[in-house]
Amino acid sequence: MDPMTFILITQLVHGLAYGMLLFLVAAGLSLIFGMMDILNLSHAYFFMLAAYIGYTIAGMTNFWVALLLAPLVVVALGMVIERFMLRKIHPFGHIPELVLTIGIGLIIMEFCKAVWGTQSLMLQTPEILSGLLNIGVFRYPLYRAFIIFFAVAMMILMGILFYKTRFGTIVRAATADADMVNALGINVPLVYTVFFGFGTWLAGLAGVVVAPFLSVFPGLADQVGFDAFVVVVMGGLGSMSGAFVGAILIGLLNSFGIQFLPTAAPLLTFGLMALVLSIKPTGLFGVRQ
Amino acid sequence: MTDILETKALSHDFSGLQVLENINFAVKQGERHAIIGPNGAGKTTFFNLVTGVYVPSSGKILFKSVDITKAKPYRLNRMGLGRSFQITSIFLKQTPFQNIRLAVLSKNKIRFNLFRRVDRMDEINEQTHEILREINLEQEAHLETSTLSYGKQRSLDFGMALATEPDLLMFDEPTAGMSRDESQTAVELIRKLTENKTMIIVEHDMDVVFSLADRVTVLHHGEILATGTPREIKENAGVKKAYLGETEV
Amino acid sequence: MIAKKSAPSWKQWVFPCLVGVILLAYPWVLGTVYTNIFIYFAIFSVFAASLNMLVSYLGVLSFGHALFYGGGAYATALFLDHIEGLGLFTVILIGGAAGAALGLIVSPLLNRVKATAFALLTLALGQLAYMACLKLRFITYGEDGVGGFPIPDLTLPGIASINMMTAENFYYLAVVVLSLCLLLMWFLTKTPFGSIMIGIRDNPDRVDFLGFNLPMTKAIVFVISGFFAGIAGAVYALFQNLVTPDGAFHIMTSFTPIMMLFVGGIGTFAGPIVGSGVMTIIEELATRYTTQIALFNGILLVLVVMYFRTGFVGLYLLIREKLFQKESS
Amino acid sequence: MAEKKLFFNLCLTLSLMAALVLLPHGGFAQEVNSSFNPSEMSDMSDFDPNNFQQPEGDTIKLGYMQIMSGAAASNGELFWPIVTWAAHDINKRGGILVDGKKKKIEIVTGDTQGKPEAAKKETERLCLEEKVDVLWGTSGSHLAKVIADVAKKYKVPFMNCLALSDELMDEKNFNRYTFRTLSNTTQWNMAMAYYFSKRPETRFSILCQDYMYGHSMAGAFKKHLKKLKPEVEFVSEDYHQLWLKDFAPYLTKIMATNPEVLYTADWLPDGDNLAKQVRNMGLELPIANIYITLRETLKALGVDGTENLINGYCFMSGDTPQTEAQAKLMKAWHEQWKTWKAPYDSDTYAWPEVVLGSTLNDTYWLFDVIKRAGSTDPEKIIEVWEGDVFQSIQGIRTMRADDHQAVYDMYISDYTYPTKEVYPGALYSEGFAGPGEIITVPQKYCTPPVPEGLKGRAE
Repeated sequence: MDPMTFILITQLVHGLAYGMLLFLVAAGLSLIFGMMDILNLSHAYFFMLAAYIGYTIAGMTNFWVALLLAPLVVVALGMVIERFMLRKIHPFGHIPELVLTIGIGLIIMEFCKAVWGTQSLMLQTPEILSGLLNIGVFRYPLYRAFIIFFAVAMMILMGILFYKTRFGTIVRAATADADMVNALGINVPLVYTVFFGFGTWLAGLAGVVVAPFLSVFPGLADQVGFDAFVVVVMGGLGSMSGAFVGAILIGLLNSFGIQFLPTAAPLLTFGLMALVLSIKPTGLFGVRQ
Repeated sequence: MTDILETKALSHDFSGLQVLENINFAVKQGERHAIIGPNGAGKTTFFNLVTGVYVPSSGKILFKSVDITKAKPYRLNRMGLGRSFQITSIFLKQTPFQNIRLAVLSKNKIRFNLFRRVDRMDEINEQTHEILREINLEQEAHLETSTLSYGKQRSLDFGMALATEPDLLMFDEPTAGMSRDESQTAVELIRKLTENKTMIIVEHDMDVVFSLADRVTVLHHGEILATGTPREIKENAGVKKAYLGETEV
Repeated sequence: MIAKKSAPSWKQWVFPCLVGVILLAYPWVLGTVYTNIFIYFAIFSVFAASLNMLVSYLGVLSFGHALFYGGGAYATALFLDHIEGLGLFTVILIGGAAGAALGLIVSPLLNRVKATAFALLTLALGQLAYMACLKLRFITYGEDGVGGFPIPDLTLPGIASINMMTAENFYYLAVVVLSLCLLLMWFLTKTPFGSIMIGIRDNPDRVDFLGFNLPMTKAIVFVISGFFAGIAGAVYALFQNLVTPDGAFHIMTSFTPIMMLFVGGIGTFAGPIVGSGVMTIIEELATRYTTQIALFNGILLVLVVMYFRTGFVGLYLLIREKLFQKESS
Repeated sequence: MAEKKLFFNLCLTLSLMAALVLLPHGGFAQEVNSSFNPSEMSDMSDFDPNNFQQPEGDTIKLGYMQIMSGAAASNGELFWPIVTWAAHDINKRGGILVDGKKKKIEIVTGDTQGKPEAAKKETERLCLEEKVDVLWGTSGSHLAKVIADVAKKYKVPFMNCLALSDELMDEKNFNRYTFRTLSNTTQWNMAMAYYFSKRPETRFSILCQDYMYGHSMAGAFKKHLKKLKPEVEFVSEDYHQLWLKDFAPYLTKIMATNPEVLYTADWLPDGDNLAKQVRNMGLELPIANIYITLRETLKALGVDGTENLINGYCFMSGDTPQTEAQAKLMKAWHEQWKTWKAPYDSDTYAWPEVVLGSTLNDTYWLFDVIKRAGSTDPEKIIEVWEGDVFQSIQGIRTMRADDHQAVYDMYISDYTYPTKEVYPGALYSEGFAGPGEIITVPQKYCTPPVPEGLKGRAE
């Protein structure tokens, strides 16, 4: 394989790996907006909280237990917040919701600092996932391959959940017309709460997955959160395929940008987002504002 | 008398679904014209095409002989086309006085004045009070609009449409959702307000139409079924069949 | 809403005079530290009030208002850095003009979106400005920012030349300039244009059909809001003698006035000013006793949104009403 | 007075010149004005950074300017045990005799929040309201600049022991109240360049943060290495966004150029993430760095990942105490550390090493200067500190009188495993590599000239 082809393939896979990681964070954000019309600005903080909790659990047991348990903790928190806070202020429009979720984000950040301190923490890569994956001449870090695999597995799971289960049918119906579903005797508020929990669960998973990859520190939410926002806004709020395409696009833009246009790389992301929004304010796949 | 509003071969469809087809329609200066038709006949679509909410798929709309097919709402208003809204469209958090005053400001072409206090523009305030008198809302002038009864809110809606002193006033189902009594009052108010004015009213309620209009056009399945005086329409067999036939079901 | 016409009495002059005396005496009574804190408060009052024009009068929330504020700050700093002999008021107006120009540039974009999409687009534009500011090192000097530029004296021709490097002198300048801004913004809400803005918040479609050009009207509001944010930025630049990307364009610079607005009370004119005051006091107290300022801010935001959506101004009105009722019964 | 000062400076200059001529390699003892000797240290067994006992009454006030809140609050936390340790020690010794009275040291915190405007506000508060006698700080060159400006305005001595940008002390920004005890960008890179001029590698890749600091660090390294080793090749040079998430695209790009050494000046969290992701990619090459020293990260990298880290911070290392004094301090700290509660129970604080050791050294120097000045009068402090030669536990430090820049030998180490015992029963690290053999870069190879405009300023 000539070196350029090798570089192109590697950058492609890098872009996919990072894009899929972003997708895990962004999917929950986008889903919650699509169904409940809430832009949860504290989403990235749930993600960070899960990373911290995952760090602690992994320290006591192992990575896999952390991956199972830590997201559940943030799910519980997310459901409580939806039930007792967001639901109460939903009638007052989107501005109070945005501000409330900023407030919740700040509180979560301070909570993390109080519990885990301010220093960077780093989770060891689980033994089984460290090292390199060898495919012929192509060697690739196993953990990055795991991220891609894991995110794809999550996507398939989501697909089954939405299109093959009763919960999925209700969710899709409620997204289209909440009043109608309500009239059918389904407890829509409960569906909302469970669904909000599901969205934060995805963020939680991403948080644990990211811990062996990036330092866990109080700025982690901002660090990854911005990219996740760009993804959902560009892909179209509320659209699952939008979140997927947006995430992959940002991932590829990042890796190829660094390879070929290094000085402009960080500007590319936000520039592209502003461009997409000014041409199609609802994002690439968005249907409603 | 000249035609103030004219449509030529006006057609509209929503992603393939034909709603209006080849409408040739005209309203003369000084005429009170009603458009009626059963549900789904295309009345509201027609109304929205004329008032610039939608752009028609094909055909032309002329207002005072000027092509307004693609004109934006604010332009139409400046040209002298006033409208009331089917769903009451007023500023609920403000007082009736402020509501009407906004319309009066527009009539006086005060749009980007950043240099005077509006409270001190005596002429504007005087005109506003005048209109409030006409629509019988003087008593409630400084209450919050959301606290008013539905009938009064509708009156305010008419008042705002009137305040810009349009050459053509358009009402979209003005009595929808009103009780018999309220409806009666509203019709009286419209009759009073549109004295010697040109008006188009889209209405479902036959009684309202026949007591208000000089001429009536009947829409059915997106096409014009008949046009004539209320008496002619009442006696038109086709209309009876189309209209009553469906309403009875 | 018409002002009650009562006979002019000495009573109505008591409050403004009292405020005037307090403002005049403030730096001499409380010293440099509190004088500077007051200048911060004043700058952020204007910044938050300029944001309030969008939130309370157009009904949209901007997450990137730092774009205008930072634009004004950088314009002022760069002009002073490169061009000698500019007057004090000239550079402040340059800051305002930069904010207004940015408002004009982004208005076609902003006009296309509303609600959440508006918030996100402004967020994106704000971040774009932040990134660009870091990247365009040859103009902005990157992370380190523009600093150490000469601060012009305030020259009143034939009367005096006042050095603006001392906290007390600068205080009076800031108070005058910023009060003037607030006064202008307040006046604006009372003009015919102000009534149109309020109309847009309540029912944009109707405003459109009353014959007002909606995009044009909104664009003018963006320009005006940008102008005042730019002035706030300009005064900030002069005050700090240093403008950095973090101070000017960082996302927190956009969030701070939002918090102030909510804490003070959305939908009122006094809201941003009261909010700025409350937040400044809280920050001052918090920094002295704890490092968890963000925790206080977060809890405050949650409490305000959950229980006092009308903010401190609303709370005050409520209490006054309650007390008034007691008196009358 | 002036005569005395002139005489003093003349003596100093002469002794300095003599030192430079006679003892260029720092191998011999230089004539010093004072020293920090851990043998004189108090019994520190009651020291607890979570519960620092502020003295009452008439005190010497030290303004601790740091980022205490926000996402970068780790900076404020990190150095708190350092200043409180030194203050506690001095206070237990009875304080410092100033202006005829023994005074203890009180620490007042100023939170810069990582923002220039907050830094300015807090420095003003500390200077005017708290009336601090000296300022201590701070992380971030742009913040240090603000503090230095305010310090100058209110004539408060400011010890900059953390911000290393050259520009802070150049002709434009110099002020006589600010003293920098930390090596600057040029010193650090001259030392690194000297170190690499002795090593065989010739192909270097540069990956730094994309802002002023990253660019000036890389620029200085390139310039000085090229001078010492003309055959060197910089095969790639990239600058990444702050707080970068995914380093892999850069690493693939770098790998394609086949470098022998990766140079980075990244600080946290970028430095940690970079190191981690470099090793994850299967890259074994040496990483020349300044801030990849956090134990938490080193632990996660493991032995394989940490060998071949080349750290150039002016540190004292845990595993090879150069003197008995150093070992004594190490032991006292490490034993005491075991009793500390969160957040100071973390491995980060296990030893007074790297940046912690360096600032601890500087803090003792500051207190020693105040002691010798016998006053908190800024003019007297300046008089003592300008041209001072101080025997620290990491060698001799000289405060250049003209530009207030401390100059000294620098130490660079290639990390190896296993590490030695610091004192019986205490390994420097387990599970990851630490400083191995320490290369001393003599002062003369890592000392830039005084900026042109400041030459002769102090005379």
